[in-house]
Amino acid sequence: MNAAAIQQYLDFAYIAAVVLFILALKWLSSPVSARRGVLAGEVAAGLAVVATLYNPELVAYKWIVIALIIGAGIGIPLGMVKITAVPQRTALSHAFGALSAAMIGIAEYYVGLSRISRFEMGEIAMEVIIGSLTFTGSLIAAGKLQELLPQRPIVYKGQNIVSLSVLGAAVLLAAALVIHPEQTVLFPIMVIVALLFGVMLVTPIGGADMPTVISLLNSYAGFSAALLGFVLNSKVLIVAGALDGSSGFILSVIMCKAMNRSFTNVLFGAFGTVQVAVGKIEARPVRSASAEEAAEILDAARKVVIIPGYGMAVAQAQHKLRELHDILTKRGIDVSFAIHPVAGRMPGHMNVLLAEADVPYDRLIEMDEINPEFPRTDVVLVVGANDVVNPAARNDKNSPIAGMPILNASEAQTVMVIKRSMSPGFAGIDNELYYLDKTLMLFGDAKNFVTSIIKELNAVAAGT
Amino acid sequence: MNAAAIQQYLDFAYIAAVVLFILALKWLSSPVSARRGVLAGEVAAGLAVVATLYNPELVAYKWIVIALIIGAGIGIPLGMVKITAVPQRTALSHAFGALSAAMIGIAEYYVGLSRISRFEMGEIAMEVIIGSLTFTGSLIAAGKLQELLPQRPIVYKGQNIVSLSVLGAAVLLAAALVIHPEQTVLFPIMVIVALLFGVMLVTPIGGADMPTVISLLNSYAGFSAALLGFVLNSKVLIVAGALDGSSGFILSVIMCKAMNRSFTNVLFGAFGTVQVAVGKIEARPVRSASAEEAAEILDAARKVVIIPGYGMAVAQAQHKLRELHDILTKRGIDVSFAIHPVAGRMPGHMNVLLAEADVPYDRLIEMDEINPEFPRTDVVLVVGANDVVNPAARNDKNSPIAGMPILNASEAQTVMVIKRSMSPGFAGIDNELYYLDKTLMLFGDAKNFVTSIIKELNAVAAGT
Amino acid sequence: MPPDFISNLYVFILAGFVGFGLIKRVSPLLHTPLMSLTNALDAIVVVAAIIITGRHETPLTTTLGAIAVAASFSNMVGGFFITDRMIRMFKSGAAKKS
Amino acid sequence: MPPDFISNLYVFILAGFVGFGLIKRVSPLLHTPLMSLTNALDAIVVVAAIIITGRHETPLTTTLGAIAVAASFSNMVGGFFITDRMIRMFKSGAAKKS
Ligand SMILES: NC(=O)c1ccc[n+]([C@@H]2O[C@H](COP(=O)([O-])OP(=O)(O)OC[C@H]3O[C@@H](n4cnc5c(N)ncnc54)[C@H](OP(=O)(O)O)[C@@H]3O)[C@@H](O)[C@H]2O)c1
Ligand SMILES: NC(=O)c1ccc[n+]([C@@H]2O[C@H](COP(=O)([O-])OP(=O)(O)OC[C@H]3O[C@@H](n4cnc5c(N)ncnc54)[C@H](OP(=O)(O)O)[C@@H]3O)[C@@H](O)[C@H]2O)c1
Repeated sequence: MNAAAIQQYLDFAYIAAVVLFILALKWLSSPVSARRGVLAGEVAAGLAVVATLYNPELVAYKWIVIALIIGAGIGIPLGMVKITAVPQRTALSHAFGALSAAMIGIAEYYVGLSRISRFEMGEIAMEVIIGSLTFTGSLIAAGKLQELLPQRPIVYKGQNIVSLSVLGAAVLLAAALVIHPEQTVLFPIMVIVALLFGVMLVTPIGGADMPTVISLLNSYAGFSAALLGFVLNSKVLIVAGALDGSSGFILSVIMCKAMNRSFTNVLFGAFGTVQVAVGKIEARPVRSASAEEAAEILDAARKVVIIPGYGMAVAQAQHKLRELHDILTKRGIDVSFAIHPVAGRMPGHMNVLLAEADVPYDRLIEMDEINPEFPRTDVVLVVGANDVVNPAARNDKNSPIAGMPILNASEAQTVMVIKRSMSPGFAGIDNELYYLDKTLMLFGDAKNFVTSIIKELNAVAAGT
Repeated sequence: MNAAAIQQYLDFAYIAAVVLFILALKWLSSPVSARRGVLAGEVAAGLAVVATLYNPELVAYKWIVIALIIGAGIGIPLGMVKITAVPQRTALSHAFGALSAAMIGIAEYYVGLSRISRFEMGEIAMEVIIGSLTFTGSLIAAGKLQELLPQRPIVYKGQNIVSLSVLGAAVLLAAALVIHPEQTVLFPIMVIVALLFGVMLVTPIGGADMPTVISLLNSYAGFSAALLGFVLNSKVLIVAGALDGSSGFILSVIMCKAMNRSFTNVLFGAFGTVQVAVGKIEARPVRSASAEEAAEILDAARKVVIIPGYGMAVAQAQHKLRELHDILTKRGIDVSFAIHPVAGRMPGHMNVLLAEADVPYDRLIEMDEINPEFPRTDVVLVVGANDVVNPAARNDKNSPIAGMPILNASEAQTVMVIKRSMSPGFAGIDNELYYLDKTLMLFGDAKNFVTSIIKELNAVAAGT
Repeated sequence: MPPDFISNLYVFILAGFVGFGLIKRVSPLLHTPLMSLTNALDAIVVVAAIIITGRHETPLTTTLGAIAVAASFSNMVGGFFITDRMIRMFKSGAAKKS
Repeated sequence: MPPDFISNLYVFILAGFVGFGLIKRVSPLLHTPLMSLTNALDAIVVVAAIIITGRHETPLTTTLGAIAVAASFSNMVGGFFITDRMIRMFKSGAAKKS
């Protein structure tokens, strides 16, 4: 078979892969078909990789095979991390993706040096800059999430100006290269400056803001792959990159909306935002209760809504909550979970954790669907959630979270809140909900407290 | 400016047009943004046409200008037809679109004759065949709908075999041309055979089945434009054709589902289907009522649902129905219209007619939404609808419409049906609904009868 | 296979997915205007017809091209016209009152 | 402008529309798996990395290519693996009982 004929087969294999990619995303839209979606993606990726190995341009396979083995060796353990480590794994994989895209762009520069046009030089420079900054930025993000690096925002005076100058330098170097592509000495400098900018971009951001940053880096990683597709004239890369890029972009937008930040604020400003200083919270009286009282109240209810938040993830309380759900359900009580779109620290965070604990997904109700139910709810049990139930978002126009859509927990008959102290959540502000007459504070670690409630409930059952 | 530079501008203009096309369809999804969608489409089309006039390949403008003027001269009156003539206008425009695609394909054959490859010949032949048969097929459809041609299916023995042979001949001629593109004599023969096939395809089909056929021809017209895009290597044609083609395709599928015909039945079999012979309908007693009685019943109701059907379109009763809606609404009665997806003879037929009569679109309720409301409805007023309320679809497994989703009119307290006689509707079968105890038949032309009801209602008002 | 066939195929497939995704979401309320709008969009073949006509290569191709220009331009003009007319008829209850 | 730039731009724009259309409709339930799946799909850059590595033009490009192969292949393997693991955790109440 001649090279042209093989190329045709390869082209069709890539087209099939593209179709399967699209179907994969389509099927991911619902949990019923999601596994089929993953399968379609796997088939597509396998097809594309195997087809590529037949590419007649390949002359030596040794390094390919070695690299594939190393890649599998890194990838498999990264696929087996605990579900709680998913955020940092995601950040790390963006780093790898961007690294790969940057390396290929760099190689393409040196390969094509003699015949590179200005336009192509521009594409390569853009691609390599985005890839490089996404690489280091994602590494920093992963480090913060894994708590290898300090979570708190690291800031100094004039930071924004310094960072922007560094970005400006990278762009100027790129421009110089477009005019003189043969100035090879500029290229590695540009790469280093871009890598540096990635570090400076993410370092000032607090650990809690990482999810927004991760989604944006996701979108950058995707778009750099698409740009690489332009450089290499590979349509399969363009499509995969565009899909990945738009996915990251949409997730960022969804998070912004659910946090009531403006879109431009995230694209241009979010990086600069420094955690709002925690305002002094005056000590006001709250009603607190014991696990025994909480168990009695739950036992007497007909309709219970559990609102999980970041604290559930910290305490790893999801398994105990599922137990609680099962016990109450068995007693004929209607129990559901209310999921706020940005509860936790990652889009979909609560859903995966609760699914991991075997809570059926039809008990996980989205905000818009559950909000009308609260007036008919006897007991709301807030487990380590704070901002997502803060009525200040509705009532206080000056609050930092004003306008953020929230779960209307305060409309229920009784509200019980499990948290360790009166300290605030991510947004750093006080929560009026805790001071309502209908609210009972259940102070303690989420997992321990839920365990105690379960014990009391079982005791009640044994008693009767 | 040199030709290459101009070509770049043209390319960008076409890309902009493609983006606007997509936005046009996106905005058409809801009545609120639909006008913006039309505007986007207009800008896109204008941009593409004006850009094309700058194409450096053009050497003579005279015929272009003359043809554009003629086109506008035909198009403007065709844009001003009455809303009731929309089905035949649509069929006619498919004919024009297909004609245009076929003409261009034919011209391309003669222009490229000396350097045509087999692959390209195959593309051209396919394109010209589809374009030609769509042209004549759509003309026949338009003629039937405009009642210039007999509406009834024209059939003879062995028809399917003859038709398929004609199609086979066209395909064989195409194959011969692919092998010997220089055999120019075969080309016009192929075109004529394809034109003939279009006629044979649509002639056997009854007028009432035309909407399904129109949607399919819509999809053919779109795909032939996309094929033309492959021939001419024009991506803007490919995109527009693919959008149009998938639109026609989806509308056919929606109609099939709503008529409970299988998809393959439409793609391959629908053309052969002959109207089911009207079974002998035994005369059974029904309760009928006068306009006065109907007015009294409506006046006493709290919730009224009007179900319009093909008969409303025939009688042009939509304006009177809007009047009835207004009068009843003013008396505090809750009035809505239940729209079955295939009520009438065209997808969306009832909606345009009622919108034309100024009924606010939020009173037009889709089948799935209104069906749960019927048990709470006091009076259902069926106006010239028949199959779409026939309970046989649910109860009688042997009925030709078995399994077709219907509006559950029979669940209401009282059912009133305006039609001229006991004769059946499109499917040619009897309707159990008419014989129920709760049903009152209001015999007469829809428009006249509604007018009488309105008169009586006003009399009642004047009387009190 | 012509050199651009593969890239055209990508465009066709992707445009098909876009079309399916969008049109499935068009409200049934607007199915009639949808038909006339896609028709008007499809009339973009007029650009190909203009080029054939204006290249003026043989009397035959110019004639075929001119017919194609007239046919598709009539679709474009008429299609947008009637779509706009129909769309303007759709008013919500709120809009009607104000 | 490279000859294929325009057709690549078409592909990019259309794929972007497809992506937006599809991802907007992914249930929020599955936003975490969505991230890891798109990540795995994006790892398709491995095909470009394989070609760079296998062309074996200079030691530098082979090294860069091999790093890229390892990095993106680890994403591909790990991404599909963890997505599948997460997806399998989602069970409906009905499925759980049976
Ligand atoms: N999901 C995302 O994608 C995303 C991305 C970026 C930002 N965010 C932001 O994150 C916040 C999420 O809201 P949220 O309500 O889930 O969380 P939150 O507002 O951060 O509150 C979490 C609460 O959990 C409590 N907690 C911590 N550890 C606990 C433990 N071991 N046991 C019991 N309670 C514990 C804390 O109170 P104590 O210290 O008193 O225990 C804290 O008040 C929002 O402001 C959102 O905008 C989310
Ligand atoms: N919408 C589409 O896209 C489409 C496409 C293809 C096929 N179809 C088919 O068309 C049918 C549509 O159902 P449908 O219920 O709307 O209509 P239908 O079943 O055809 O019934 C129409 C009824 O209207 C009555 N009628 C006719 N002229 C009238 C007048 N001037 N005044 C009062 N009544 C009049 C007729 O009875 P009298 O003669 O006794 O008056 C007839 O029973 C379905 O079977 C559907 O599958 C629809």
